[in-house]
Amino acid sequence: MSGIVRDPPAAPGSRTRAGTRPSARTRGVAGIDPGRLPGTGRSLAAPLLLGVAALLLWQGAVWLLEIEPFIVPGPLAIAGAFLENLRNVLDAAAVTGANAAIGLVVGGLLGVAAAVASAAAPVLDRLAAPMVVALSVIPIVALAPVLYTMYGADQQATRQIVAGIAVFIPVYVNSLRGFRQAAPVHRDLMRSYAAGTWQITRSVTLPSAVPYMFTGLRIASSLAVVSALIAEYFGGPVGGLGKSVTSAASSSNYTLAWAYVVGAVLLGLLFYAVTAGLEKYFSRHTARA
Amino acid sequence: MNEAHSDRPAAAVEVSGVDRIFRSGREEVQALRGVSVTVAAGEFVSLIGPSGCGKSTLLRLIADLDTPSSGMISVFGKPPRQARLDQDYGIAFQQAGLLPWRSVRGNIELPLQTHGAAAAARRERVDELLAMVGLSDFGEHYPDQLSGGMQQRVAIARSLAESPKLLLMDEPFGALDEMTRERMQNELIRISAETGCAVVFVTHSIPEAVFLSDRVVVMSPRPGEIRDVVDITLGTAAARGAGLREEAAFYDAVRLVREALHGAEPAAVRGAETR
Amino acid sequence: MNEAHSDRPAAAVEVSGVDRIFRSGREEVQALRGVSVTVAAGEFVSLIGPSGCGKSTLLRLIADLDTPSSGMISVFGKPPRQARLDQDYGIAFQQAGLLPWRSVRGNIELPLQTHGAAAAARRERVDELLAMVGLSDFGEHYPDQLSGGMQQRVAIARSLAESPKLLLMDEPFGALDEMTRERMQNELIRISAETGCAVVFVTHSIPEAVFLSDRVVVMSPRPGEIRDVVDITLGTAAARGAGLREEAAFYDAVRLVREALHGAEPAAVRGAETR
Amino acid sequence: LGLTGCGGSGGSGEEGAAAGELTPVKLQLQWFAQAQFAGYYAALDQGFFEEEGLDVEILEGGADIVPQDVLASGDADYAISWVPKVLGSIEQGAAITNVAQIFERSATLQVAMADSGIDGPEDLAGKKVGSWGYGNEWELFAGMQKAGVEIGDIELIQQAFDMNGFLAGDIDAAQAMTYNEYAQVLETENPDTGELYQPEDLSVVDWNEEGTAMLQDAIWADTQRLEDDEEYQATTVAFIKAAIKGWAYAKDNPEEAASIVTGAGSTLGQSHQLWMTNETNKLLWPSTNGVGLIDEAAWEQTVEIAMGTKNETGATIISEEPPATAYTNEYVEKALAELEEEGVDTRGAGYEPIEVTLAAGGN
Amino acid sequence: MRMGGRQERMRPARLLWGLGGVLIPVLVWELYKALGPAEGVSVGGIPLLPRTTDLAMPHTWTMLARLFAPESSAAGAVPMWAAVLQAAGFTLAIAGAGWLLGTVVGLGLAMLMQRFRSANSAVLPWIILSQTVPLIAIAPLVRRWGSQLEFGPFVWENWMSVAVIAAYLAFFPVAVGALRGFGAPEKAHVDLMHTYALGWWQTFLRLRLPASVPYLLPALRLAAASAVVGTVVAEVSIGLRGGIGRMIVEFAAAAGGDPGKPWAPIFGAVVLGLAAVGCVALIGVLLRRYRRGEQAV
Ligand SMILES: Nc1ncnc2c1ncn2[C@@H]1O[C@H](COP(=O)(O)OP(=O)(O)OP(=O)(O)O)[C@@H](O)[C@H]1O
Ligand SMILES: Nc1ncnc2c1ncn2[C@@H]1O[C@H](COP(=O)(O)OP(=O)(O)OP(=O)(O)O)[C@@H](O)[C@H]1O
Ligand SMILES: Cc1ncc(C[n+]2csc(CCO)c2C)c(N)n1
Ligand SMILES: [Mg+2]
Ligand SMILES: [Mg+2]
Repeated sequence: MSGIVRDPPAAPGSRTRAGTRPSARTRGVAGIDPGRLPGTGRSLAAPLLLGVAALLLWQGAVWLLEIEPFIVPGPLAIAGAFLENLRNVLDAAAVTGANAAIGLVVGGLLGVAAAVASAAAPVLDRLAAPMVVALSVIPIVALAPVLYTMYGADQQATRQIVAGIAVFIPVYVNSLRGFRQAAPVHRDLMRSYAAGTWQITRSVTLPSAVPYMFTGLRIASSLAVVSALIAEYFGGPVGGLGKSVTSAASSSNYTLAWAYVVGAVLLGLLFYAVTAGLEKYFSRHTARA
Repeated sequence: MNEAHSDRPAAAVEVSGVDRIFRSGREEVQALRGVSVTVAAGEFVSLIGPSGCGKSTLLRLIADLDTPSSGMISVFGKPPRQARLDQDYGIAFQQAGLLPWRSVRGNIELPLQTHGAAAAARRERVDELLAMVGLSDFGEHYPDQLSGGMQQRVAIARSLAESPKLLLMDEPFGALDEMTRERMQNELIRISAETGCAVVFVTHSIPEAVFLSDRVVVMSPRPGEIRDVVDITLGTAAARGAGLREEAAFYDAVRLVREALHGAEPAAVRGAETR
Repeated sequence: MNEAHSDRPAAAVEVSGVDRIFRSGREEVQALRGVSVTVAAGEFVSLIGPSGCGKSTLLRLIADLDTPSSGMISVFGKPPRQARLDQDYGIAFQQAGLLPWRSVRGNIELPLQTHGAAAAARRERVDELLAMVGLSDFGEHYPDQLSGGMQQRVAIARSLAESPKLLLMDEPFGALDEMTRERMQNELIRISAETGCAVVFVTHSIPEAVFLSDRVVVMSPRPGEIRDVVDITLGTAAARGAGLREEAAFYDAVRLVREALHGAEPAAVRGAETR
Repeated sequence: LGLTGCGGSGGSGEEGAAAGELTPVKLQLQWFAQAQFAGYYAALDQGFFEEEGLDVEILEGGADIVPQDVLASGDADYAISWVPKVLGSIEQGAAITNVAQIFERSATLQVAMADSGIDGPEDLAGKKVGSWGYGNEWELFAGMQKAGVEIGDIELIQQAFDMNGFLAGDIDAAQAMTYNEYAQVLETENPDTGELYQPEDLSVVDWNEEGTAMLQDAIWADTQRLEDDEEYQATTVAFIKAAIKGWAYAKDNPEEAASIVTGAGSTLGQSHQLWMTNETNKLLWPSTNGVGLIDEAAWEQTVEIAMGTKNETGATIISEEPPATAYTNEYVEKALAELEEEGVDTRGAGYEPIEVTLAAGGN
Repeated sequence: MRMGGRQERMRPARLLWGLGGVLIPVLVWELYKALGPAEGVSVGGIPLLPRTTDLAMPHTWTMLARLFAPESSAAGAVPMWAAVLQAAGFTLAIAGAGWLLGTVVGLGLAMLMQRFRSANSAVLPWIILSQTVPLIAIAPLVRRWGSQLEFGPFVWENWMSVAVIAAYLAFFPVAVGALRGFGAPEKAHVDLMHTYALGWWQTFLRLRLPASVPYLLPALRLAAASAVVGTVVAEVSIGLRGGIGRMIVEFAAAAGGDPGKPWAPIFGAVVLGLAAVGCVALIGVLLRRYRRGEQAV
């Protein structure tokens, strides 16, 4: 039940017990691991081509059908607005990005800490299960208004908390899974060394869980941005991408609104890329061994 | 019990009348029944038996990774727990069980580090061990950069790190292909001779058990009992070369173990067999 | 090529001068070099060799799961692709590879179903096959309710579903423990004798290869070449009982294969071995 | 693409009322159903639209619904929106026209606690000032600018759908509509007194008094269709007529109007709804020249502020004068004339608001 | 992930634990409210713990009591809980439609990507990118585009726009999960299908689809939660009447005078999310057979 926000089952290696033959691995399975996706320039060409094609189609439609900008602006116009308002977009992105980053870090740390606690004391896990499920299904919009009241409408904190909650769930769930993932053989080994609980935690449990934590963090990364952004919708100090999008849209300046949306997309991608990179770095050995 | 043995040199392992019953929910599984066996210091003993007969369970009891339901175990005259705390044994499993985020050196170092050995001493000991398993050039590699056989050698080096007088090995070569496996067997013979430690070795393979051991303990299907103990008289470990595998004495021993293993049971398929 | 053979009974498998080179990025791996081998109808041939020597690759080429870089392969005088489309062979892998969501019956039925056999005919054939592998009572069980040996028997039944005249097996008993393994070998001997199909059998185990085969093809390390072909003269398959494993002739054959396998290569550890 | 919206399909003009063949009309509001739109709901409920030969469907708004865009893209026939918001849209290319300025006065306040020391816009400097954004902020900015307070001098806070930020002290001066948020405060218990907040507890900045009021709720129509489509022109007059009748009904029967709105699906509490009806009435009545007639001076003031007031990013609502098509009194004059003929009071000279007592929580 | 018989048997115990998990937060809430400072706890200007005023943190019994009071003072008003449940049901229905649409689209995309490797690498980054576009930017667009649609008797309704927006969030986990699941069969199984001379479609039906179930179920669960979030946001965004989203906004305004009121739709949202996830769990039970692999191997 607590696996609501879980990434599909783990990377290769954890499933098969006998799958240690090199030949069984070199061939790999068909399909991809989205976790390792927007890696480096491996196959940037194809998605870029598709993107360019889509943009051309869009721009063509805007031209040919003479669509008014207040219905759908064309990509060229959006790009123009983006460049023209670069300062404002960057300022807004900085506000939203900072909130998302703080939410990501704090929510991530708390998620890991809670997972450590739950792994150490399964009682906690069972007690937390209903809360975790509730938090994971509750729409942010439902929480944001009461959170503003609880923490103060003049604070960025509420947005950070909203982002933090969104981050907490996947990080907690994945980390907990990671802590349970520590191979029994490794636990036995440490026990045979007469190692203490802390030594076992430090040498085996934590490192085994690290890739899982980062998987959770990657899933959470764009959630953090989107959540921080939606929270702006419900209050807090003025500034930020969400407020800018709605503000521009409410005066029908959709070109500008989409310029801010582009900012949001780039910010989301940045967060995703950074966490995906971290994930890749931290699972460079574990993924294969 | 330990007192009784204190005046003569303690056996490496002494197991007497051990039962192990697993309870999970309503079910009860008797894994071991009345198992008694003694491993002398420096002796190489293999445990062989059908899958699920309790070989691993017995090994885990000796290593104090599990406790018997009844019966007594002593390791070098001490309770297993004390032996574990004193690091009297090293252990290796079927899966090499290396920590993938540590280099080869880091893995071998692990037990030393856990016990707070100084960095310099650790370094020296690891170099020694790397040389012993022929991996001096691979200290900085990571497990995923090694072949299965090399990983298993690292695991053996790790189990030897504290210079234990007892080595516990649970199918350490089970995942290797036959050629690598034979090579590893040769190495193990050499190492156990060099270090003079006693070995309790779990395996499925009759030729492997015969090639390596001074004695082969044959176990019956669950509930695991000791069905027979076959003494192997193929000469000292140091004298066993690769050529041994082609000698008639070797084949005779293999046949003896096979017969002990298959026992009274007919070789035909048991249709109702389930896990 | 097929024409050349059309007037005499086609061999089950004919491989001549086959190379297989894998390219991945800039790297090139030559898995097979100039491999030629013929398997007569009804013949039991084992492939043995060190890990990575191309045994599986060769089997996959025959099964048309892969295509040779150069050279020719024919199966019953046809190109492998045609043989595959005609369902001329059955295949079994190391992992039993049963679909966990299908019952034993469902698994065995699978090839029949995909080729549109009528339900009644399917039922009958599956009953027959279940009886053949001694699992008549287990048709409605699911794979996870079976032991490894039973699963492997289901896989064999499945590979026999279409009554192929050729069975391709890639280490089918690799994951089993020794006792179960020996039992499965006895069964396979019986089944192959009963159905009269040719078998190409990949294994790592010398005794297994010797026990089962009419001929053992020994391959060299990568790039895989055929180093030797050992004829085993232990009598017809039907005549091979469990007792055979204890006979001197058996040990002689084992030694022959071992020598062929280890060849000129020293038995010492190659320190620089990597994957 | 675009098959809807061409509303006046087979209508038989203004005379067709009796014939039963009604012209379908969609009206897009700028928020959920509430007494702010009481006149339209009353007109619907009382059959005024039907009398004019119209079959009106009222489309509620939402947080991201921009009524003028719904109108401009042809998904509605008329829309209710604030003039300054629409001026921006017009500059972005939305071809729509103000055909009736329903609200004569602005309802936007900036509310502070009486003891906060905020008595006018000049006191806002250094304070935490709330605003909803969404184009609701321009009067505030204009008032501040007029009083010499720059946006950089205040801490601008995005206000939520509630007044909690103000009540909790996070916002020193909060934006409030007389008819809604101001009442929300008065429905809340004052922790100091244990009673509901009283008007004396609050200090209110009214933009009407500060001279930076902008025109609010107006009926907007499609410019192109007004030019090309005679039927639409007739429908527009009919629509304005019925709407004004509805508002007159709300003036005379505030209780009934409030319950009509509640019946239309508003979940606001009873006393709150009545308060809103009453306050909204005050925005129309008494009317200087007849409800809906666009006052040139007020329009000019709105446009001037729209061109001269900068927001936090330094942008103004519009950069040039709106086109002449941005408003017209042609239709509302016709409507008023016809109403006069029918004896409907379109000025409400003797209008007296009622007294509404707010209950806790607006219930 | 594993749901062996062991867990099945533990149900009653799990329920008890769950109850504890509900009671403890209630206790913590009241305890903190009783002991915590009214202005909350801030460190260096950063608020760490919330305010404890009745406005910020109403008593749990205030919230509970509000649920049993009538929704409004109007004559004939239903109790709050009934109104909330009705709204939750309304939202659930739309979320269900969105979930269904998202699942179909997600599965379709995953099939496309599984079938054509080039499609895979070209499409996947865009799928990831799509989720970084804020919903609030899309909601009005969807409504506007939707309202342009009209074929014959079919008229686009606002609730359909909401469902489409929900689908926009829901399709993502399904696409990623299904893609992974379709790639999950072991090589040996794929080879086996090849030796049976089966085409892509047959292989898909007999192997990839059933093999993907263990991957698909968590994805569907996540999609259900996302669909609920999407529906609620979209309800606010385009102002659809009848659901929880609109109720949240409308009731927020009453917070000052009626502090328990805004919490009612929040509980509704939780119930709604749990119901959605529960429905997917039901699917999991129906597909039990295809989850044997989780225990076997
Ligand atoms: N923790 C446990 N709980 C319950 N049953 C257990 C546990 N550990 C082992 N068993 C059971 O005890 C029996 C002996 O297991 P054990 O692992 O010792 O066998 P083994 O001889 O090592 O088999 P293999 O050759 O397959 O490794 C088996 O039936 C096993 O299922
Ligand atoms: N698809 C592939 N791409 C690249 N290299 C491959 C591929 N398949 C096999 N190889 C390489 O070809 C060589 C032969 O592989 P193969 O699996 O046939 O060996 P094998 O004899 O079956 O080994 P094992 O006994 O371990 O199963 C190996 O070096 C392997 O790494
Ligand atoms: C996102 C958003 N938040 C708050 C309001 C509140 N508000 C400000 S003016 C106004 C007019 C109609 O009452 C209303 C409701 C809004 N409109 N949109
Ligand atoms: Mg074991
Ligand atoms: Mg192979």
